[in-house]
Amino acid sequence: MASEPVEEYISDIGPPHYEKFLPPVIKNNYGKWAYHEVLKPGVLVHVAESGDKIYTVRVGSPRLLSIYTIRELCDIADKYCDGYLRFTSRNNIEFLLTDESKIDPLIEEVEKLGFPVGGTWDATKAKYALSNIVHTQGWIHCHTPAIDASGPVKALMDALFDHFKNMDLPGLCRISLACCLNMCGAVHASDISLVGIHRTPPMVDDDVVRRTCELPSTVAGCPTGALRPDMKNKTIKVDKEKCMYCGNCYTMCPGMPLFDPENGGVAILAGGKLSDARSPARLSKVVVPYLPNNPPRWPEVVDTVKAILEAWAAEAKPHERIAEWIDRIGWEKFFEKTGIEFKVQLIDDFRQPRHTFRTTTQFRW
Amino acid sequence: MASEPVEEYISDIGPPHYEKFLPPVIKNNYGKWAYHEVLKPGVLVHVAESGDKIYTVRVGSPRLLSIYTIRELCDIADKYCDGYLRFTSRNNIEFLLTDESKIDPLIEEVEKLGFPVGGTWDATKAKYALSNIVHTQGWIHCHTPAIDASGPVKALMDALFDHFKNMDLPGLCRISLACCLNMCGAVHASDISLVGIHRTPPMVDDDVVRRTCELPSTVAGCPTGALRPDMKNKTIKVDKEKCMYCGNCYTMCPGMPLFDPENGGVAILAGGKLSDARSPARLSKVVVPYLPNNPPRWPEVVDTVKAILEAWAAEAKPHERIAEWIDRIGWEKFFEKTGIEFKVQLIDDFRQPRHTFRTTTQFRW
Amino acid sequence: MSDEEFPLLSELKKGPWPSFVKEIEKTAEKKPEMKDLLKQLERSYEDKITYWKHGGIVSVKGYGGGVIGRYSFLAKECPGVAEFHTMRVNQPAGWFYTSDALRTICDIWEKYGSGLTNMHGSTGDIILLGTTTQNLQPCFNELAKNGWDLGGSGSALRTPSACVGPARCEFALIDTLELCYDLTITYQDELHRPMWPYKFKFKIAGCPNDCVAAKARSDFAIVGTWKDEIKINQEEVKKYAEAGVDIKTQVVDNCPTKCIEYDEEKKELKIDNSNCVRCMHCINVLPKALKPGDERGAVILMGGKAPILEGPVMGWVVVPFIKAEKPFDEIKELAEAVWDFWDENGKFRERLAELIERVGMMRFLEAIGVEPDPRMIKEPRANPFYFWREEDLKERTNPWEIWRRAESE
Amino acid sequence: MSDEEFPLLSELKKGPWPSFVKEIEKTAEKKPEMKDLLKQLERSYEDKITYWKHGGIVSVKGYGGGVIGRYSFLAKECPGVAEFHTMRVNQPAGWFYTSDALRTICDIWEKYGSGLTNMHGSTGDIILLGTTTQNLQPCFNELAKNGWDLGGSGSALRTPSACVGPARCEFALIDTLELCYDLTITYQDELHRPMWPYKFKFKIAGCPNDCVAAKARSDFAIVGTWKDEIKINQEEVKKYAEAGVDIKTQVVDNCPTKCIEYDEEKKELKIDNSNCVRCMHCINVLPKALKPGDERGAVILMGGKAPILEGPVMGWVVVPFIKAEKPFDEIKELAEAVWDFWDENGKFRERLAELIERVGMMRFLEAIGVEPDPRMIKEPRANPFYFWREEDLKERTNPWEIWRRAESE
Repeated sequence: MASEPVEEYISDIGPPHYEKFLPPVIKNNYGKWAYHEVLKPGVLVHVAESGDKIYTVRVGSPRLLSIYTIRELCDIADKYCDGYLRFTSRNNIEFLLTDESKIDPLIEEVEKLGFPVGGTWDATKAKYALSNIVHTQGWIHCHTPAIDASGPVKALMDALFDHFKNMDLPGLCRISLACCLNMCGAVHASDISLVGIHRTPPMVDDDVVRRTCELPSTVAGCPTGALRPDMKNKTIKVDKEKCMYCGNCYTMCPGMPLFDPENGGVAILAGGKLSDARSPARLSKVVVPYLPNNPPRWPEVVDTVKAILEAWAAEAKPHERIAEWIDRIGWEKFFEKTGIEFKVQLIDDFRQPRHTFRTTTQFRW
Repeated sequence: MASEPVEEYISDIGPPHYEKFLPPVIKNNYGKWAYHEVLKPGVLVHVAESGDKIYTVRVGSPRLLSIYTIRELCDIADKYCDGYLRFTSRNNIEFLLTDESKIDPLIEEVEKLGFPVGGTWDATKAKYALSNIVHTQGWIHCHTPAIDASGPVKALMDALFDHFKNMDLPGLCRISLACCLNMCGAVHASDISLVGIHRTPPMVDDDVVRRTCELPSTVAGCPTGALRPDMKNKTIKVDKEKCMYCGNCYTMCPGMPLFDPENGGVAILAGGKLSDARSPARLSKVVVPYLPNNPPRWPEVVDTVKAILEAWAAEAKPHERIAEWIDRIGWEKFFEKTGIEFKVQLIDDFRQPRHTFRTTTQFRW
Repeated sequence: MSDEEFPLLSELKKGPWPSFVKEIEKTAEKKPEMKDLLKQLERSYEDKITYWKHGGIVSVKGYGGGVIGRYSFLAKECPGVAEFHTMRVNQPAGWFYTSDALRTICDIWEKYGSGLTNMHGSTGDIILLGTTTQNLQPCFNELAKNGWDLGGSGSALRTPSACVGPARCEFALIDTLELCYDLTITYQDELHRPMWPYKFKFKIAGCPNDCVAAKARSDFAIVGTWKDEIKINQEEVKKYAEAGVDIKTQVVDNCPTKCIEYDEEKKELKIDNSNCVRCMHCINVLPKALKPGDERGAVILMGGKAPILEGPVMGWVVVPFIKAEKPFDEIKELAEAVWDFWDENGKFRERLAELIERVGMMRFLEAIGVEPDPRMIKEPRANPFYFWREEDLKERTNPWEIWRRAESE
Repeated sequence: MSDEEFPLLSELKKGPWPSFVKEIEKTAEKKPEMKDLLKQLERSYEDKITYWKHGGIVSVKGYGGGVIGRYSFLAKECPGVAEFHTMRVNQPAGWFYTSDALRTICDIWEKYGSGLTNMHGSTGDIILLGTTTQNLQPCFNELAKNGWDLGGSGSALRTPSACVGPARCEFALIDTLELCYDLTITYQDELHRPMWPYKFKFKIAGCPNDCVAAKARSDFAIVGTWKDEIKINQEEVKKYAEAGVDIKTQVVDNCPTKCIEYDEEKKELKIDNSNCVRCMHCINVLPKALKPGDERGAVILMGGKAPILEGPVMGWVVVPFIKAEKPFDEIKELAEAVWDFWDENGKFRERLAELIERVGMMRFLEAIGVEPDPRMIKEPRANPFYFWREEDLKERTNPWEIWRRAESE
């Protein structure tokens, strides 16, 4: 299509076919991989039925990349990988090699660039590194964030850096961050999730509402029925008692932001998982209802995540993820061992929350 | 109080103090029992720290008892038990003896009366008898029943009689019946529950509604919003699409019965338990949405309960109740092994049913 | 009674289980009007519908409940059951009787009623099944004279009931019978005079085995438990092992938290009590060898109920541990705090569980003065949709002011 | 850029993890207007609030999405980011690239945009972060000329994404990349022209390990699975054992259904496949020894979504097994049936899960032509509150007629 005359408007061509970007060893062994092994932290080898091998060097990234850095990464790919590289679902960069002897020089060069190698796990040996934190835009580009995204992630990965580099964890641990409840990318099924939350109702600007909002759909969009149309003044009234600050109204109507710098902050969730390995996939649960939004390095958030992660890492059995550790020790011991205070907000009161209530005398002291 | 002059109106005296009815051996060892053993089906011995013993002979009953039968039972209690007897929470009769030699003559006499001895279990040996079925009033005395109560229970206990007499089951099995969703006594956490259900919306008699019903509270009482007040005609309109036949409206308003002899029937629930032993207590789940109301002996109901019970009894591990058996084999195998067809009605659609939906690729073929 | 007359019912005289039809026949032999009950019941069996009318308020002096009015649609054909009211007589805690006591009740019911009973009703009462409006008051008077009173019905406290407890069970961790009696006596007014949005049930189980189904069928379930360590008698463990009990399979493998270890050689058990959830299984299987600890009390689970209206509920742990010793003040204060909240906030025909769900557990706990505890929940919420109070917050900043200042710079 | 100028952001240049602040600085070195991004961001760090305005519709010719309009409240102070729109560029399936392809994108973005990207956005797209309204169309044109197109945004199909799949994973049970590509190409119109009540996401995972988080974040998750027996290579089992893998502890004890047995002596595994739930754990740990069976396909889980509006949802199994082979007709027919139903019944801003809960799974399954299956549920309902259709029933009898006939007899 690129050969068509410029005058013709090109659209709906879709993405390039992935095959164009596959290294020859992958094309030759597509769907015929026999097994893989972890050679060292950050380095995998996949072996095909044919005996062919492909090596992968996994590299952490801040996701926010300048084209200048991308070009530097491309240079490395050219030098060691015949130009082949990929990205993972958790924003890691993966260099794909066929020549084992090039692995160490590649690592040296990529680390010189400031990018760490790691994030892998060896299920056979039950040694797991922390993977990268997936996250949203935050103050860089979003109009609804309760907190920043890249900043807390940077602070966290600095604090947890060794766990990315070394496979020193008992099981997989996925950390994710969303800067508001819209959760672009959905972080609600992670071992540890950080979510930006508001804590005060929308601040209605009648004039902006009049100019920019569709009243009936905004009112109908409130999950707790906290909004009433004020037809006379063509605006919206908020019943503050019913508002739980989800921010759906602001997404629909620019006239009612919930931002409140001193009251917005971070909720911590834990115990989600997506893999069905061993125990079924499940949603994360709120374990800390609120921590302050404290730039530039969010120390309360970092400390809390570390407390959870280190308590789990110290006690979990091989392969056991945070969810499974909690299954084994019970939620009451989770709070005891992490030192997190159990707050009343953690008890569900949305819709019909009865399935989250304990209906047995089985619990620990 | 019985000595007060007749003229004085006696009220609010409450029940007699239980102590008046305790055998001396119980008074002497109250709260000081050391252990118990099952001597044979239907016969227990409790041994106190003092070494004192009390023997119990457990006897099945239809719950509906004439005073003439009660007097006959009293005669037996007088003859063998110094007049002491009690009833259990599952409507069994228990004769309380201190003289072991009187057990067999007592059993002979009570069985001659037509009452079976059994219903016990020996946890140490993992041998369990079926206990009595608890149930409601049905056509004998109730104004809202979808089905009879005593009739299906009689038919079932006839069919399951040997399991009451012999401790031949792998674990406890509690069967309960409620003749409508009001569930006097609550049968919703039993290993097997039978519940009378309606399947057609209320039949409004405008005249009766006008004479006997409070419109706003009746309308407000509908959980699915299927009722609208017809203020002009002072009656109630039913949106048949929204009605799921719970019968709450009829309980509140005599003008709108749901009875429909050919469409009412029995729902079968399974997998509930109340004891926290091993696995936590839980509610029963609907496994058959409807069986016909088929007097006098409800063969479809009897066959289905037997199919569940016998499939479980054949396969369960020692102590494993139906709920725990299902935990182990999975619901998909429950339906396979019992031969029960999985119907769409079993999938929850009331309120926010998401916690009943499977959110994992973990299942069996 | 000939079987030809009642062909359907006579089918239920067959079979080994005792027949309720024979019981009705027994009353009909002495009380000819009871043949009309058989007649009406046979008709229900034919037509597959109840012939009892909805409602009909009857009562005894000063009471708002305890009697269930019942009238027949078949008054003409079956005049003997045209009026057929039920009296609920408050059973003694634990359903213990002497034959004398039972005979007294039988005699009264022979005089004033149908001679038919339920031993017992679903809630626990002695059910005297079927009498006339005229006979209600004299029957009540004579019951009262002999020391018996009515139980609850309607939107009132329902008759509390309890398992056999310390009277004849080594597992009982609280005095279920005394607590049941005490609550019943203390709350006679709440029992007899409906004053709430809907019914309210207490059930008392001596241990987590819950033989009285407290968790599922009471708004306020009191279940015995303990906090300290299980007591092990290793001699008795050995004896069980020697008697052939497969302790590994029967006990260890069934422990829900795998907190029991068994040394096959020494024939000794070891329990990690910090991980024990007090499920009772090991104690049930080895009653001579294992005993609950000494720090005993109760778990309070609230909200248990049947499906009407918002679906069935298994009671929710609201107080993980409470003292349960005479005079049971802690439990009574808690129950009264719950009633206060229900009184103020409950809607007509709304059970406690439904109220709690409607207003939120947070508000409920605050109102009854209970601190949040992870033992209350199966798991924390998955949604971050919760409320804050003014006092949790700093002063509100207006984003418009921030932005407008920035725009005008 | 001096650290004194941006004292808060400069704190995030410290520490071992690569710094996003340095990446912005890198762009600012070449593109002076990007200093305004640092300025605005520093201001957000000071004031703890976003300075991006709500909304602002921008687009390219013929498209309803793919571009996110963004305007700054600090247009005066930071004119370089007064307009700072995002372009979502549809990534290649599996995020495979050549350096040439990436350089092409970098060159275009250097010319028309800020030089800043996300590799990748939350949904999977290449995010080109920050350009002006004026540059949108030329940038799009040049991307298109080079074979790149935009992804989805708004109430449209969002850009499908997939795990690495058969390209480099021995666990892949379906061709995730081809399926992802095929769906994306087939549904270009749905991707580019918003037409639904709200967004709709496909995610494709090759196996139950779900490295692409399909279950939680897609309305229509396609997850590879198999139906027949796990293939065991006993020689490789022995080798693992000899290499020191503790197969009993690592594998057998972690099996969720305890369907694996290990013979320590023979060093052999035995699997009761009828009780296997295909969780992948044993295969993950012993990839050389264990392989999934050959009867392969996909589980379709529907409704996965974030908390807004009715709480978070983990996708629900709607089709326990479906063929997933080219041309993927079964999957497309199912998706189209879902869209038809959603089109007709969905409310504004109602995700699929919320629609299904509102109308009931029964009606949804009927509409999309899927038979009920116990694999769809964790457990059956506890409430007996379900609907019947006319065709399930016999003719309605009127109870009033029965009673009135009886009364008048």
